[in-house]
Amino acid sequence: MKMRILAILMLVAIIFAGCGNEAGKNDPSPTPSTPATSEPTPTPVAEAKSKYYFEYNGVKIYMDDEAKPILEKLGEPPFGSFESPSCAFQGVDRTYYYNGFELYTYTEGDDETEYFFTVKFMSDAVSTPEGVSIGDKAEKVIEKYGENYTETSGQYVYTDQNSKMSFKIQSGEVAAIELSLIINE
Amino acid sequence: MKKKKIISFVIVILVISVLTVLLQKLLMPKYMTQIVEGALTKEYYYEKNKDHDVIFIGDCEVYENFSPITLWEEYGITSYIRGGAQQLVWHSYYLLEDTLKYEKPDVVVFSVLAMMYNEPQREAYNRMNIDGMPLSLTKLRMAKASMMPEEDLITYAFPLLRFHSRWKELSGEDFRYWFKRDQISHNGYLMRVDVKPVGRLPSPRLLDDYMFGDKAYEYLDKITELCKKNGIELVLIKAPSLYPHWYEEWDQQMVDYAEKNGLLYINMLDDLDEIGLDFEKDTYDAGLHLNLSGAEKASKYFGRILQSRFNIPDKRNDEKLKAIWQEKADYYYKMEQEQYEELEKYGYLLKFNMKRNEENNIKP
Amino acid sequence: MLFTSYSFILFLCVLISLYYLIPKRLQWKLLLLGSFVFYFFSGWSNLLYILATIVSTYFIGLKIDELNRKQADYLKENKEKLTKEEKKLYKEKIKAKQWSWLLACLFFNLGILAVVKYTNFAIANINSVLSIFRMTELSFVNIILPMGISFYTFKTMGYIIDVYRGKYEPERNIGKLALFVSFFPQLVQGPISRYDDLAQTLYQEHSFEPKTFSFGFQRVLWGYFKKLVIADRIVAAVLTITRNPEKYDGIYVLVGMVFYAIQLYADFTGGIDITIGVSQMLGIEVKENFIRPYFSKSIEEYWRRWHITMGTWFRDYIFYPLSVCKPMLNLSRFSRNHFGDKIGKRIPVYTATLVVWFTTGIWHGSSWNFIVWGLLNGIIILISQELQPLYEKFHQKVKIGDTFGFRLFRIGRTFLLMSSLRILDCYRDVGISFKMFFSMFAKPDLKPLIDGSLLKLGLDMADYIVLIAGVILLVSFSLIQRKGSVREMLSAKPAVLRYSIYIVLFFTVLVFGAYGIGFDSNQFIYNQF
Amino acid sequence: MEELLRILEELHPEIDFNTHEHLIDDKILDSFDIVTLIAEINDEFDVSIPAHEIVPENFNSAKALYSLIERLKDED
Repeated sequence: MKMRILAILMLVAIIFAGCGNEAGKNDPSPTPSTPATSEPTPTPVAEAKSKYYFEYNGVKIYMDDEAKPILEKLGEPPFGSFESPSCAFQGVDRTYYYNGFELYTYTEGDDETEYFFTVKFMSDAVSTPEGVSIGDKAEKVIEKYGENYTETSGQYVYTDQNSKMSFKIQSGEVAAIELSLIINE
Repeated sequence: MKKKKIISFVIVILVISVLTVLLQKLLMPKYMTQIVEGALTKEYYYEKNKDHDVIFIGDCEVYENFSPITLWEEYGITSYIRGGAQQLVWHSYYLLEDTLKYEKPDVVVFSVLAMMYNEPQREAYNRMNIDGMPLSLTKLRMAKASMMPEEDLITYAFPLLRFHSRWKELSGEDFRYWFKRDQISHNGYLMRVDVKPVGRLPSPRLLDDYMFGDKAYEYLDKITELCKKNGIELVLIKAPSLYPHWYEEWDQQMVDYAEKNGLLYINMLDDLDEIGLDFEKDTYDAGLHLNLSGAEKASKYFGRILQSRFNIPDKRNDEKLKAIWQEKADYYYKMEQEQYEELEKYGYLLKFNMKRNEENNIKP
Repeated sequence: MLFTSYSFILFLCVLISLYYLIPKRLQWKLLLLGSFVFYFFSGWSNLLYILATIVSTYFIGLKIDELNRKQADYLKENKEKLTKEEKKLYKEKIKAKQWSWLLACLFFNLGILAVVKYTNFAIANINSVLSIFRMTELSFVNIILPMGISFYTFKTMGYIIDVYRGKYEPERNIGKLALFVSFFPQLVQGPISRYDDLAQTLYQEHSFEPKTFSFGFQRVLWGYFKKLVIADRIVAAVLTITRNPEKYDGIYVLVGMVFYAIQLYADFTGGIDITIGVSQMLGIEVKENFIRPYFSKSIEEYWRRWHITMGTWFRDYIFYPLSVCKPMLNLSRFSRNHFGDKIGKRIPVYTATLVVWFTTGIWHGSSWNFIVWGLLNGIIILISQELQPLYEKFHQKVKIGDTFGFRLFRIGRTFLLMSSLRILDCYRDVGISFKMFFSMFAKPDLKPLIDGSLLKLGLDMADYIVLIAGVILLVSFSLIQRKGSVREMLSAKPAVLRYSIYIVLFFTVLVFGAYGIGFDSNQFIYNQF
Repeated sequence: MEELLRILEELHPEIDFNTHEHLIDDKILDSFDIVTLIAEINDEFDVSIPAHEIVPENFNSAKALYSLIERLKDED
């Protein structure tokens, strides 16, 4: 009987898979009860940090970093802070006032962990790691950050990973600088 | 035999329905402490005398900043605030639509801050704004316009499906308010007498786009439309709260919109001196919301405009209304006094600071 | 459309009402329409896959049958003329033709399954080979696995093989065949019904039978209880443990194992309860897929009682054909002559067993975890087979009778063994699975069981109480069930008691079910209320 | 027939195959036994039993099995 081929055929799908080492990094579905729905998920790319960050007194701040350890390193904000609950109180946004910049955080989760979502530059006392500060010429922004920006509402916006660097340009000069988290709506 | 079967079937359905209603009432959040904003929508339907000159719609910038009692006492204007926590433009529209089933005001006041949101923000706010409404097509349409991606329409028809897992968190409050509610507002106004002066406010952040979104405009148009159709004057208002920041660009859009549609738009931030607001004393959370003294000042200012612009007659001589509003005023002053007493005794208001109560071991 | 979605409930209400209102001869057509609607809602492109399978299977089935007729006619016509040899030759010629048609059908449908299910797995494996030679790696393709494809493909393959074997005639109505393949209660997770079991009851006209209907409804309710109250609740802890192996090793692995066993049982058998119950509400009888599997006393018995339709499918269409095919018999003879009787006898069984378990493994999921899991199952079954005589001798000497205690011991042993194997289902890869398994013995620290750590896995005290009550209910239900149908027993009880039980069960599912926001999106935003 | 009985008894010495009529239903013969059996039959009788003949009716008793063998022989 040719049933043998039949059985071999059953294996076609398997042999097809070839042999390799333990590289099957597919996430096995936790419910093999419905094996037909367990989809292989490709290996996730390790998420790199954005090239845009803020540095003050040697402390680096990336967007979506947990705020607590960094705030501890920076020390008490010299000009205090502001807390804004939304209409009803869930989710508190906080603003910390430092010399020349403001740090914005949001909270998430049951333990209300704080994360950074914006650094706002307030004066030319601080500059971006690339060396741009308020009052610089617009050309300097392009010189330091390149041509790869989008222009909206009079702002040059550079994006990378989860962060964006925005420069508001007024009469050829940088009027405002903000590093912020990109929020998907 | 067959008859018996049908009877028992009917009984089973009846028992299930009754139990469902009881369970649903028990398991739904009561919003009687801490987040009392959640009870606002429902409270309107308990109001016996649903006949107002003015209806406010909007978020915390209406229900914390205007006091209908002041409007009555100063100008004889009857009003109700149909506000809700983070009430978005579509919430406002449908709430107004539902309100018009009960009454026809002369003036509708819409707080424009919510124009900044073009998307539903949080499920919790949807529940607070919508759940209090009796089941109707309006309610379902409202839910449909407001839902976050993870929500199901059916849970607005049968909230038990949403709140069933609250069996874990049932507290005395849930049993106490199983079938009744306390009155927590004064015609929609939430009273706070505590003070927290304004300090330094965060400087306004840059926005990608200063234009209000399409959906926000769509529903603002619908509100305008609805008012026109019913012969109601619509007033757009920016209440005198200092934060969130009200951008120039936003203000201009509202000026333009009002002009185009022949509406009155008042940015009260422009008239802070005339209103007489003192942000050292008139806010309870450093500029986000006004406290009682702030709200009364804002109401006096705004009432004057209402009276002069729209000729709303002074009804203080109407005996029937007088009695109704006297009762309301009594409750208002009683609550004011209680809050001051509480403030003196504990240093803060118990109802709004559950966490501090726990720390201090106080049971309100 | 998942069983636990509101749209499914709505769909069901509409379908069932229509089903009993329309003329009976249209009933099966409504079911077909309903099945396609059901399938459509899980993505319209899915429909193309299932249609391809239905159409190819349908026409090839007819083709094979046509050849049969041709053969019969030819032999009848030339009955006198042909010699025995010639007849045999002709038969073989026809058989060969049928064989190629069968092959084409299997190739086509298995091909679809292979491409959608295993392409990315193959790419991952090829890439790991490529990376050894430092070559550019292939990128993954984005294929969405059509819902239930493993199940309906196996259903159709069983059908076409049976037609080829002449077990029954092919279905001549393509609509009817389509209904057999796509019958919606079975689409998501089986059971893998056979055509000769299901077809007739599917196409028959069914009038409303209150008793069958209410039995079906009860079973559906019971299924939802298992799925929503138990499985979907305990899954939080299972995921916490298995997604964070660095944090939760040692005794946590055991906890995870047992929890996963509960989750899997409640989820899978609950789903099948819904499938069978819904079918019953429609008057359709679907074969059982489980017989209280956790009461099994050996692995071999376990696999006869767990996911039965899958086990018998592999047995009938792979194990037997493979182990009795000519080359295998020749191999057996050859090895018997060369290596002696003992080894020779075992070769066909061993080969077929390992092949079956390898296939079973990869059928469950396209990853090495499942392959290793399958092979381990096969190996353990073979080992226990070999040890059988030893056991028997041991028992004769020690004289442990078939006591209750000993039965309990065997049941516990089988449960733990199967649960340990399932570790492979849970962890990211094979290496971690083994590491976690051995960490149970390396770190026998029992403290987490009592110091409150269990409350930090995503379940609070209230959840545990519900779970414990639920599991007690499941176990007692199974114990009673050994004496016969629980629903039959209940129907003999007074109506008031009966209805109260249903109402309580209904509200238990409604209130204690782990569904809706807070469970599916991990947004416990109402915690503060 | 004797030969078949001998093969069967080798598999399960404790069973009386002359009288037993429910070998499959009573789970006396499992799938491993069946495969071994078919290999032996193939050796002794030179008959190969195809997979689709593996149904309980053919394997429930020695008698049934024997008639299956006879039938297959005839067909050849």
